[in-house]
Amino acid sequence: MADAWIPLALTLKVAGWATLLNLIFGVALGYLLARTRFPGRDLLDAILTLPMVMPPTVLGYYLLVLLGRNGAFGAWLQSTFGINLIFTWQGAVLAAAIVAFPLTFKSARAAFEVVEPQYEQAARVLRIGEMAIFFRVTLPLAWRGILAGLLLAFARAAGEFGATLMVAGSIPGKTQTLSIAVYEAVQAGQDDLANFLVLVTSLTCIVVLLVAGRLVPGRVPGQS
Amino acid sequence: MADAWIPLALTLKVAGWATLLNLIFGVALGYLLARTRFPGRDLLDAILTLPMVMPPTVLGYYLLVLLGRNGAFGAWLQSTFGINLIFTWQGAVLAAAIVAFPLTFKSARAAFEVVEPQYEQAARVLRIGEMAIFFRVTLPLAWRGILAGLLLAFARAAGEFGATLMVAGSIPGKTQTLSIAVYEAVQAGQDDLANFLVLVTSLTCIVVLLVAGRLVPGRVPGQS
Amino acid sequence: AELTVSAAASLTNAFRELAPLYEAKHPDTKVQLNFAGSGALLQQIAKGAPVDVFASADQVTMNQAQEQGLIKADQRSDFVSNSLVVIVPLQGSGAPASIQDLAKPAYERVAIGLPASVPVGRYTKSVLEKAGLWAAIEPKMIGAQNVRQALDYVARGEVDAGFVYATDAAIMPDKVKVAFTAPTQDPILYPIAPVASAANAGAAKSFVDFVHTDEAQAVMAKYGFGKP
Amino acid sequence: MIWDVALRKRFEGRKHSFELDLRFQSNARRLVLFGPSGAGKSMTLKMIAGLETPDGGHVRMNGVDMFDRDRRVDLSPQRRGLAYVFQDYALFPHLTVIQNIAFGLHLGLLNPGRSLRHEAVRRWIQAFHLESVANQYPEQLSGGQRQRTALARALVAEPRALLLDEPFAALDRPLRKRLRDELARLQAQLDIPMILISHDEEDVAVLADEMVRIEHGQAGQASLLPARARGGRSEPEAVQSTREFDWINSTL
Amino acid sequence: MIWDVALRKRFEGRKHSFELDLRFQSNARRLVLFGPSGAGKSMTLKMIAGLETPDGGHVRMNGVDMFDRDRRVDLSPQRRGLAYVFQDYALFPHLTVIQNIAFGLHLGLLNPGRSLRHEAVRRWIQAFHLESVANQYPEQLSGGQRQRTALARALVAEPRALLLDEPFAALDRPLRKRLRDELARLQAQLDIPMILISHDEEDVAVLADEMVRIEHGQAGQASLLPARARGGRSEPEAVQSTREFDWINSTL
Ligand SMILES: Nc1ncnc2c1ncn2[C@@H]1O[C@H](COP(=O)(O)OP(=O)(O)OP(=O)(O)O)[C@@H](O)[C@H]1O
Ligand SMILES: Nc1ncnc2c1ncn2[C@@H]1O[C@H](COP(=O)(O)OP(=O)(O)OP(=O)(O)O)[C@@H](O)[C@H]1O
Ligand code: MOO
Ligand SMILES: [Mg+2]
Ligand SMILES: [Mg+2]
Repeated sequence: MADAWIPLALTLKVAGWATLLNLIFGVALGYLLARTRFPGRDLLDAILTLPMVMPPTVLGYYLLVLLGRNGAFGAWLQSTFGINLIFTWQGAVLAAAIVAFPLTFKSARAAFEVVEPQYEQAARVLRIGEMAIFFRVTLPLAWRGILAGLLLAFARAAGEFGATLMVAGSIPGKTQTLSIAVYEAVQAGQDDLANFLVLVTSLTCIVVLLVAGRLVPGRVPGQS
Repeated sequence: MADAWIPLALTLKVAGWATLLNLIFGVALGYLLARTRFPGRDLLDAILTLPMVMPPTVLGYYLLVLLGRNGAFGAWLQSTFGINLIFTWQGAVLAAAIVAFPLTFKSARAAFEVVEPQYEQAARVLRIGEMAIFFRVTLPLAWRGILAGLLLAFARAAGEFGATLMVAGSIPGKTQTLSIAVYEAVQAGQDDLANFLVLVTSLTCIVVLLVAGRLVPGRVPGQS
Repeated sequence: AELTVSAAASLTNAFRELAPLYEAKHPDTKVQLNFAGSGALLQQIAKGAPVDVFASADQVTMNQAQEQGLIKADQRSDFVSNSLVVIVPLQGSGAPASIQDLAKPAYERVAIGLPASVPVGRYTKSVLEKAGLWAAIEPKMIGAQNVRQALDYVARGEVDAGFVYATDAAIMPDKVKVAFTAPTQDPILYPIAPVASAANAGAAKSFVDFVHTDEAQAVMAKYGFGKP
Repeated sequence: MIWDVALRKRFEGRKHSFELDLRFQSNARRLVLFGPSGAGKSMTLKMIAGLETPDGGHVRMNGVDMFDRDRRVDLSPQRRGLAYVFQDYALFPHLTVIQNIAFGLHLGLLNPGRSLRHEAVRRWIQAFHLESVANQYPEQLSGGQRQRTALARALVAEPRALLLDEPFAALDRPLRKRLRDELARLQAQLDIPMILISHDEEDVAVLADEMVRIEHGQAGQASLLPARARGGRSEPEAVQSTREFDWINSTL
Repeated sequence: MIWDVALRKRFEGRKHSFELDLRFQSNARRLVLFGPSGAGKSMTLKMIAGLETPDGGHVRMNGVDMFDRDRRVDLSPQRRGLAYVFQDYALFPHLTVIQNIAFGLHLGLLNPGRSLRHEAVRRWIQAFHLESVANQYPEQLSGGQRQRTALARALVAEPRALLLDEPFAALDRPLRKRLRDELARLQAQLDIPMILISHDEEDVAVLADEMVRIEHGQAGQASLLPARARGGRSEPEAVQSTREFDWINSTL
């Protein structure tokens, strides 16, 4: 049962990278849609939410079509950089990141929308550039909502197995994450192993969620 | 291909009810955790997020263990109310609601946390009861964030198939949702049918998300 | 070198035991096992996953692979057989004596792998169709995503009967009992073949040969598989 | 005794802490809290209204216990029924001016509609010159319009007493005079006690019977102001009569 | 000409709309915008600072175009470099008093730390008596403390000009006098133009060279105030000399 360690480490690596990708793209797109108006904005929003609606296996299938050696993007990656994502942990990261993306994106957009524009104006007249305003005013004020989305994304990425299984396969030690291991244990009728792995998954995620929640200050000290 | 209609209707029914359950419980628990302090609050928060971390099939398996004819809760339901949830669309609702629950809960908590307590105080001195304050002040001010969470929950519920399939079985016309149908088509290598069903799913969800987004007023008229 | 073997989910337990045996014989080769439903495995290979050996649970999937030129057809072989059985919960009252009994009202729910995507469902459907019972049984069908889900349903007593492989029934002798074996039109034979694009063609061929050895067959037999 | 107040409360800041410990009694129907910035005036008013819980002490109004640490009495803000005008208005951002003002008149689970239904709301909107912005949201109001809306919202509910935290600060002079007179008249009509925080000597001159001086979290006893006719007095006279407050200039 | 301002802007409300259309020129280093609540004073100041975009017109300072609709000039607020004190403070809620004040001194992507590093910040904290709350967050401040922090934040960056929207409204009288004097002294030191919105006649008396009267979205030409000595004058005299503003009483 010490075997749990390797898939656990892999799961944390995959979910961590997926969350990082989410942080970058989810926050950027959430900000874009919260702060700019353009025709088709709502449509874009709905489209960016679609990965949530697809059964992960189906999503994984389309990713496979796209990223495979014979897929449009995969062929380009292969010929240009010699990179192949199928059956690699990087592929798992990509699958998990896409599945979890709407979580960060939607939370970030909602969080940015409730930031009072007046605070940004106050920074503007203090001669702070737009980029610095984003990092020093907007982002900190929206951070709580974004963090909630990121934690969900982490959890979702850690629990993902449908799309991951399709893209990365289930190779022990290489691409077999904890949730795929759980799935296989349940499938194999190994109830004890399944229960044990579920316990490991749950405890790990509880610890990660608790620690992440601690790292962030409350909205203001002195507030409950 | 007109076959898509029955699973589509079923999907909307299941996702709709699951979202409703989420609205009630997610908002209530989100409010509770945002506004009260008690030992173990953060732990409870992490535990309520766990359904997100579990592979849906595994979650479905545990639901089956709990709700089945021979399960602890299922046996009680059966003997007390004569209710059996396994292999019914109500069971599918429950599975989808649980899978999607963390989405609403987390968003609601984050949204409630950024509502200025001063607005509630202003209502209090106007002699408005706590319940009315919740519905007239707190909820409207938190609504944007909650709605973002609810839309995600709807999408997730509509796309869910691992846990749903486990709990509800895939009984055509009764519990076979669109995403199960898509899954089967993909698995069976029926690419054309799969693509068609994915299109139906996507369009439906885009329409639902767009309409829901419209129903809610922006934070204040005159704001972008 | 690494040898990646994509094997049908129902081979999980047996192949996990086989791999170390093969590695012991070929110390310079590391076997990487990749399990999923046969359909998913085929799609992965078709889209360029770096797989060396493909072991499917049914002929239909392997035929598709062969048509698409994904495997080395000349090295394809059937390496084990399985049988379709009807199982009922162990504590249940009585058991059906024949396939006709399943049409009786006593059997309200029958777990069957989804015929469109799960090989065991495909076999089940053809057996029932041949017996003229498909129309009667289909309304009672509880679809399962794979064979193990059907097994779970029966083991937990959620359904009155289910169609699974003999190898699956053997996993839970304390929860399910085999009522009878359902004779399939064609024998259930598991095919194996090296993948055409295998990076490690030599090892792929040697693994395929290995599963036919007595040593490997003994392991397979332990998990309920028969000789081809 | 209309007001019998004794309050203790400690705030722990990061490096400094603030301690409030004061008591005063007053029979004045029109009481003003007066003192330098950061002295604890707003805090005191909030504890009277039940919006902050004191660490100890009591709040009694007309002999009724609203808060008493020792007797474990702590009425909710709702049951105290004291209207409060916040220093920074606290208008509901999701409601129009009309809805904000009508807020306290609807007790159900739904907010008042956007149309003008209540006679009282109409009256206050007129009195405060808010007709032209009646359907706008707080964000679309000028500072003065916001404060007038907050004032109207507090008054429309006909509260048991009126607590006002610098209600005229953002108003221009003529409007301030007009609202002050309006308030004085209302005061006479409704016959309810009022506590007002103000830095403005003219407010004190026109609206106060007694004054409590708060400094560094402590209060002097309420001091009766020189007897005077309520209501209309000419301005220069008022300015004159507040010269007595020049003590403040020497305290800071 | 220091200020050459012409502005047009229309706001569409739900039922009513507000239209601003004014122009004024002034060579006064110390200019006050004066007028009734809701007249468009804050709006005007925001358009000068570049925080609202006018529908038409121009904003010129010392002959430099900051905005000109016809010539398609529209400098960003950053490039205008005009400090602004907001009517409702707009302090950053996630930063302490020290961090708020030091905000404009750090140009990088990170906020200033919680410790007192800058001499200028220390000076303003002392001048505004904010030592005891230097490490508190805006939510933990009294109304006056908030406004002093906002004032310090605007001043510390040594801006090209100073725009103040009712900077003293929430202050008590002695503090107001002290800050007003401080500001007048600073004004003389820094030698930068200042525009101030105020309802307070004493502000006008002490701080203004000229006054622009804004009403219903329109401005009269800047009117020179009677020549006077800058800075220290005794109070009663100041009150006296502002009697000229009694026109306001008759306009409302
Ligand atoms: N977004 C908006 N939509 C409609 N009307 C608006 C909007 N913003 C401001 N107004 C209106 O513009 C007018 C001018 O507002 P402004 O804030 O400039 O007034 P002000 O002169 O500063 O008043 P005060 O002294 O009360 O602060 C007000 O009548 C206000 O209702
Ligand atoms: N949560 C808190 N933590 C620490 N100190 C606080 C907190 N809330 C308020 N204070 C301090 O309590 C003191 C009293 O504040 P209060 O708002 O009552 O002042 P005030 O007399 O109303 O002043 P002003 O006239 O400026 O509005 C202030 O010094 C303030 O810094
Ligand atoms: O082993 Mo299978 O491919 O799930 O029938
Ligand atoms: Mg105060
Ligand atoms: Mg204004």
